[in-house]
Amino acid sequence: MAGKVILEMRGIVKRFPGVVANDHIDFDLREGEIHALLGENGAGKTTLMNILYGIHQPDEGEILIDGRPVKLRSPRDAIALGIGMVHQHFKLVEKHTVAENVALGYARRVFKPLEDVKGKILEYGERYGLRVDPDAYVWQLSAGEKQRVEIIKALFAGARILILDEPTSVLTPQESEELFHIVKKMREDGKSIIFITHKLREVMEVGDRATVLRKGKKVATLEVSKTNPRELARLMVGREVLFEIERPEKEIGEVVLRVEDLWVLNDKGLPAVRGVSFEIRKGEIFGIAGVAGNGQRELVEALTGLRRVEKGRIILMGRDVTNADPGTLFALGVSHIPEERIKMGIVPNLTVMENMILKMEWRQPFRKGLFLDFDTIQSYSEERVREFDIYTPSVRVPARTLSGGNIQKLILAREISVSPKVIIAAHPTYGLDVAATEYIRNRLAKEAAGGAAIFLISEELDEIFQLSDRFAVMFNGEFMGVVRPGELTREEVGLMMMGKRLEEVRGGA
Amino acid sequence: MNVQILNFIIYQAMKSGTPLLLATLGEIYAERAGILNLGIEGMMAFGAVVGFGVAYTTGNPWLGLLLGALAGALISLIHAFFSISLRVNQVVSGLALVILGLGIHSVMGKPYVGQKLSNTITGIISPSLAQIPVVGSIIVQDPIAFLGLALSVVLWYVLFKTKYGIILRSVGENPAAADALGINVYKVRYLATIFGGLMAGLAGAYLSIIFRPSWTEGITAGMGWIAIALTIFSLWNPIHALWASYFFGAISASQYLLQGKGIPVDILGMMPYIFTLVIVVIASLAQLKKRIGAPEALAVPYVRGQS
Amino acid sequence: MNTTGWITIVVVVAIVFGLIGYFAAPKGETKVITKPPTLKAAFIYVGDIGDYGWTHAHNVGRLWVEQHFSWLNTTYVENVGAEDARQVIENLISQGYTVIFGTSFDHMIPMKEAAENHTDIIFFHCSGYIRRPNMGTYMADFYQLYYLNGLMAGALTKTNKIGYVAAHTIPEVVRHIDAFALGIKEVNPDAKVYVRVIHAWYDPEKAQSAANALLAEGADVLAFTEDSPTVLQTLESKMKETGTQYYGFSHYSPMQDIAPNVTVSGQLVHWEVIYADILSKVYAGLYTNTNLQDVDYWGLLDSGAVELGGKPGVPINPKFVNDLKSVTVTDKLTGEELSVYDLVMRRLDQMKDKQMVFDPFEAYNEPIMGWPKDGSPEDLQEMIPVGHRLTYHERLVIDWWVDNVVSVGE
Amino acid sequence: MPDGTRFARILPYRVRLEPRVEVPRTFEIQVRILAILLSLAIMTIVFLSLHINPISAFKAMFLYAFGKGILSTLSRAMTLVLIAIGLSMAFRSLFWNIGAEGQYLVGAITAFGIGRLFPNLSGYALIPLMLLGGFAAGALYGQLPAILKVKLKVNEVITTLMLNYIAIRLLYYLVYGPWNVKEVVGGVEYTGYAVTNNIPYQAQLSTVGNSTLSYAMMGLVAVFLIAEYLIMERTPLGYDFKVIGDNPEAARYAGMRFLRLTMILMLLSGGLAGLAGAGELMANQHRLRPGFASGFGFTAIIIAWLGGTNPIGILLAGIFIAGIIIGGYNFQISTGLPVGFVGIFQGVLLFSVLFGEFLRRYKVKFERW
Repeated sequence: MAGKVILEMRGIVKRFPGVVANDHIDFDLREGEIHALLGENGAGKTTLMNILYGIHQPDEGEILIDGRPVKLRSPRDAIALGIGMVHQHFKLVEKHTVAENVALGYARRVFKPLEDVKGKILEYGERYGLRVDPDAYVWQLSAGEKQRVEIIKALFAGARILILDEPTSVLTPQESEELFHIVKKMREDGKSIIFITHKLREVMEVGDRATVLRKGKKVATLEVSKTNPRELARLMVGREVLFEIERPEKEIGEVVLRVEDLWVLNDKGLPAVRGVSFEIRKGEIFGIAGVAGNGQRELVEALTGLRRVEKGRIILMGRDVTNADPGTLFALGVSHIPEERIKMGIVPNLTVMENMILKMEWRQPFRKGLFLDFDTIQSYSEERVREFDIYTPSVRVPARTLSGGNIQKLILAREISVSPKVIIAAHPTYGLDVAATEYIRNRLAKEAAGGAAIFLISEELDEIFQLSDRFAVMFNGEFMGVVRPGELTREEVGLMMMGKRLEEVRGGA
Repeated sequence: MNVQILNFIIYQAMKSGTPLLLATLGEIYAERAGILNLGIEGMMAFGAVVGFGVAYTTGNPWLGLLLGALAGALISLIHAFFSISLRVNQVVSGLALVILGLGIHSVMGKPYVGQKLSNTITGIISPSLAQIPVVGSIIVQDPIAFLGLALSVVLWYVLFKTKYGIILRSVGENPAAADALGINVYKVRYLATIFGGLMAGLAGAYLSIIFRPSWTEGITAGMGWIAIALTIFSLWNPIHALWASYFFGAISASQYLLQGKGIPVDILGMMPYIFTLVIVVIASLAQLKKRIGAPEALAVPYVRGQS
Repeated sequence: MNTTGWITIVVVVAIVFGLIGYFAAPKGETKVITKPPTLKAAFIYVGDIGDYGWTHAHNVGRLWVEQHFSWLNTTYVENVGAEDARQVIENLISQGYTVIFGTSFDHMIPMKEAAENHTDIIFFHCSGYIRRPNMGTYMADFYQLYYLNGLMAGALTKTNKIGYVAAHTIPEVVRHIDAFALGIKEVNPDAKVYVRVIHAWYDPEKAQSAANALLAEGADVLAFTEDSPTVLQTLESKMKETGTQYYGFSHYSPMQDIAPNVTVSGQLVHWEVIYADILSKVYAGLYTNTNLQDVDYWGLLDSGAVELGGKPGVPINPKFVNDLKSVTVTDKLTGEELSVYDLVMRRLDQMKDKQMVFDPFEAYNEPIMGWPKDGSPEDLQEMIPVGHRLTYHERLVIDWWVDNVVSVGE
Repeated sequence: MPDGTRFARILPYRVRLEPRVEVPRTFEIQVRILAILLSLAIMTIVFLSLHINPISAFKAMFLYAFGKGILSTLSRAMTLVLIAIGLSMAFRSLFWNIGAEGQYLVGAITAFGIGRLFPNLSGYALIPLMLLGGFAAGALYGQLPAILKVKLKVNEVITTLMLNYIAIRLLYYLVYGPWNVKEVVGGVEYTGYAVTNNIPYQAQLSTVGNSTLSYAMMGLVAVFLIAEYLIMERTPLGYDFKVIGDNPEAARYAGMRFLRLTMILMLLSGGLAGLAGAGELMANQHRLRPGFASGFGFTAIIIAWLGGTNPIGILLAGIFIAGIIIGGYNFQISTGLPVGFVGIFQGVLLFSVLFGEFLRRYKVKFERW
């Protein structure tokens, strides 16, 4: 199956102020192969691919396509050479429709540009199951749908080399399977795919070869058929990893948070959460599994006071907190680890220590009289940094200089250190590397053991299975059922994520 | 309402509205691409003096309009370079452009003070048609007024119905998305800013060549600022700009009809601004749900790889 | 190349250009001083000298004296509002200017304060009413010209509606409008005056709107106070568009050539007459820093500081002379029948005469009726009884409208 | 992560901009000097092409403003700096307050109104009352845009701009109407003129010598510069402002009360503009007149931006801009050139300073293609 080498990257070096993101990396891609690019976050995968896509220019090294050296000065050059990329962060114009977003790059005619692309969008939708309404506004789409638009855009470009940056992180297992099918179909068409991921299972399932990066250096390139997950994990992390979460002994106590028949609208004004009821007890981790865009975000926002509750009640420790504002909820002991951690969870230009006291700036002991007490803030922050093992040169550097994992630890440190009664954690390990993921999962388990009630939303079933005491599967704004981990198989949960109710799954089984 | 009064309001709406409309259309395009150019007043003044100078020396008002517009485009290049290439604060750069443009216009205009153009541009001259209600007051307008009308339709079409429009709007909303598809964000922004300058220059030249074909300093008299307000007022839509400019012209003019009826002049003078405020508020109430607002990347310099 | 390199290059370039400039530029080009001046006078303007209105006219006057008096050296500063006038005056004094003219009403308070602080400097303020031992006042007033314009307007109007576009209704403008209205009334008692206020000394767009509004309401003759020829140009283009004959009166600067088909006459100013007089008297030692408390110029036709017409030397546009000759009226003083043209010329001569036999603000055969500025046209009162004439001070604070002024934006 | 960007492919080199991570003090100073030199170089070319001796022109522009005329410069600077302090806070919170002009005006109007209401009050009571009134009026006038922005998402640029025009018309109304001048000079009562009466004598702030530089304004500027620094850098309130400005989503997430905070912000920003209006009235002009505003609100935007968030920066920027205003007059007097040249000079100077800002923020690298 392996054809000739169509792409070669030789000795790529890319330096950013303070770091060497890519340190003499060699990479090659053959015609008609799926090449997994594996590595932890910060290993340099995205940088390498950004260089290939013309977004960054390498400081050293050369790129050869079909054996000829090329200069990729901008994505335009890359596109011209048949390279397409689906970014991890979607590059979509939110206020425009799907068709407009596609037409931006691929309309051939000046007039009636949308006519040009609509038919083909629907066609791709049919062919690959990338179903999306061409006239829908992007801001109305779920993360999953947005990714489909991105893949459609890459297909439009007629790419023969397609870079997929962490593509499965927003898909259901079934959808992921479908994507794998698409990818394999493309491979059969003779296209080459670079599949960036840190999920070993995906590498094993879809990859022909895998290149492992660690800390900006290439560790190895292997034939997937001749390796195993354990080896890949060792190469990636540099040590043996066992995804084992310590689950301390704990007692489940009284009900802390009770939600009754909750109805919440989405941005479009349509019901996104439809009559959800549940309760979480002291010490319990209650998980929500489901595909992005099925009301999880709206549910979290309602619980944290960021979105209006249309109907139903939220009761915290016996007190009705329906439609209380976020400040009040925080004061009552509700901590929130937000889904979009950089967009929402931190203030990038403020320092680490200033971020550490967000929401608490008016509280004692950080405020003395009219003024902030920076001595206390600093010592408090330094303690947190030590305790949560946050990697930062000092607490006085801007938070934006931290890596994703450290930003998440910062948020975690801030939200957990106030001894909350309830922790609302939305996708707490999304996009984090193995070490950080491990740390955060352990930490959440420990907090639950310490008596917090935890509401956990995750699209990673592994996480739900590992952490939660009970979990609900959410589809189209409703709970398909509440179960304990181990009661159902992955596939059964996957069916529920596609809209089958627990009874049907059980009945069918 | 008698015919004379109705004709007057329509006539004046177009007459006062046209320079505002031209400048607003240009600013809409610049802002749609993400460039806030507060320098309209300066660009208009420069366009006005160059336009007048050319029309005066050559005796050809059309050439004056053309070169006036080009002058606006030329001076807008400064703003483009500073805000796009040098990524400086666009508010300050725009204010500096006002100061510079007014300075140049004052120096360059010295030889023309008190001079008038021998040839100017007029509309259809037909006294009998001019008396017809409504139609009459439109028919007598000058060609540039019609150009403004046509341009707002054309620019609306280009902006919302063509590929170029999608590119322009995308660059102003999410330049990274456009860049990722191989659109040259810098080029689009340069062109949009220059187009904004071109239109402001044309608006200025219109003032000194057609609106009032003789030279006095300060001919723009604050119109550039109104154009900035109208840009927001029209929700960055060329068609809205059309009626917004005419509406502003009509309201400004109708205060003189209401004078002498016991309402203080200055309360009447506040009318155009109060109306603008009220309409913007009403529009916001209506648009709140629809997510129509300033382009997301307005006044934000684009740096590849950052966002 | 690093930034230091850049800096070096720019510094070197700057120095090189500086040196070239220093040696290449003609020496002393900016200040040609042929012989030591004995008097240094400075003019502070509120607007740009290119406004072709108020400031332009003052600058014409300044240039005239600068050219004609070899012992005089002048300078000027444009765009000085009240907020910076004090600072500018301090600066001028520090540079040795001993006579300072402030040409805007806005300069009154800063000049008064400066005059009190600098008793050795001579100040002259235009259009104000505050004087000090070292600060006199001067003004060239148009009310006679407006009266004469009014005679023509009353004769020419066909709709009996005459419009006036006013910048502000300050006493000066009220005086002018009233004189205009009195002139109209004398030849055409049925004609009414409509005043629209734009609240700007310079704003072509507003002036145009106001002018067109007056035309829409039926006016066919317009006079105005605004520092641009906009109103006349509006008339000219309206005339082309509609084929109707409109009439207008030029204001301040010669505008007849700008709008030759509608400009009947107008008001012209010659500040040089006043400036020449003041400066020669200062030079001769007649005016000192102690005797100006009562020096107040009030330039009228007899002084030569103002002139009738839309163009120097042309009191009435020849295009309209025949029209004016064809309308006959009765001279209310002599009872004789004559054409409006002759009446205008007669009144002009009477006003130019130092004896001032004729004044518009004098009630000859019947009282002058009017209504207070803050009242309504119904509140008619006798403003000037028969046999009386408004005093100079009453004119300075005039705050009522003549009865044929029927609609005023207030 | 940021990367360099090319913007011209015509040249044999490509230009790459690299953000500076840390900017040493000396470099900042160097850059500013460079900017001024650059503008001089450009103006040298302009002057030479017009056969004007550039050296004497430059002397005229700067020597007076920062030498003999320093008191004038400082006096002009105080009013501008006071406005700029408030604006810099607003800009830091991403509130584009273009309406300082209007807030300044209502401040002056209210101060005048208070003086008119209590003409016989002692200066010790009247002065603070008028200043406070000015502050309160500006603060209140800033509330409408604040509320509209938070509640209805109405763009504040348009609301503040429109409120400027409305304030100007209000001023006209008062000056020509109820507050019109009525004063007796030489036995005659003058009225109808485009001005109001003086504010009471005891409310006129005492100044340094014959200049218009008032002690009170210097004091206010000093106090508010320090206050701004303390508020923004040392209080939870300033912390909240910065969070809103840097990441509004985070502020929402943190449960900040936007309405309240934005109202407080505009209370300060508008209030300071209003205070500046009151101060200008009491220290310099003493009367209201139609042209009272004279564009200070816009000039202050430039100062607020040039000065950044650093109080010393704002002060220096204010003195610099005031210097080129005052120097501009001197330039006219000394060179006899029309005022337009001052505009050109100021425009070139501002663009040069902007260029300096660019150099301060980015390293320029040339690379062969």
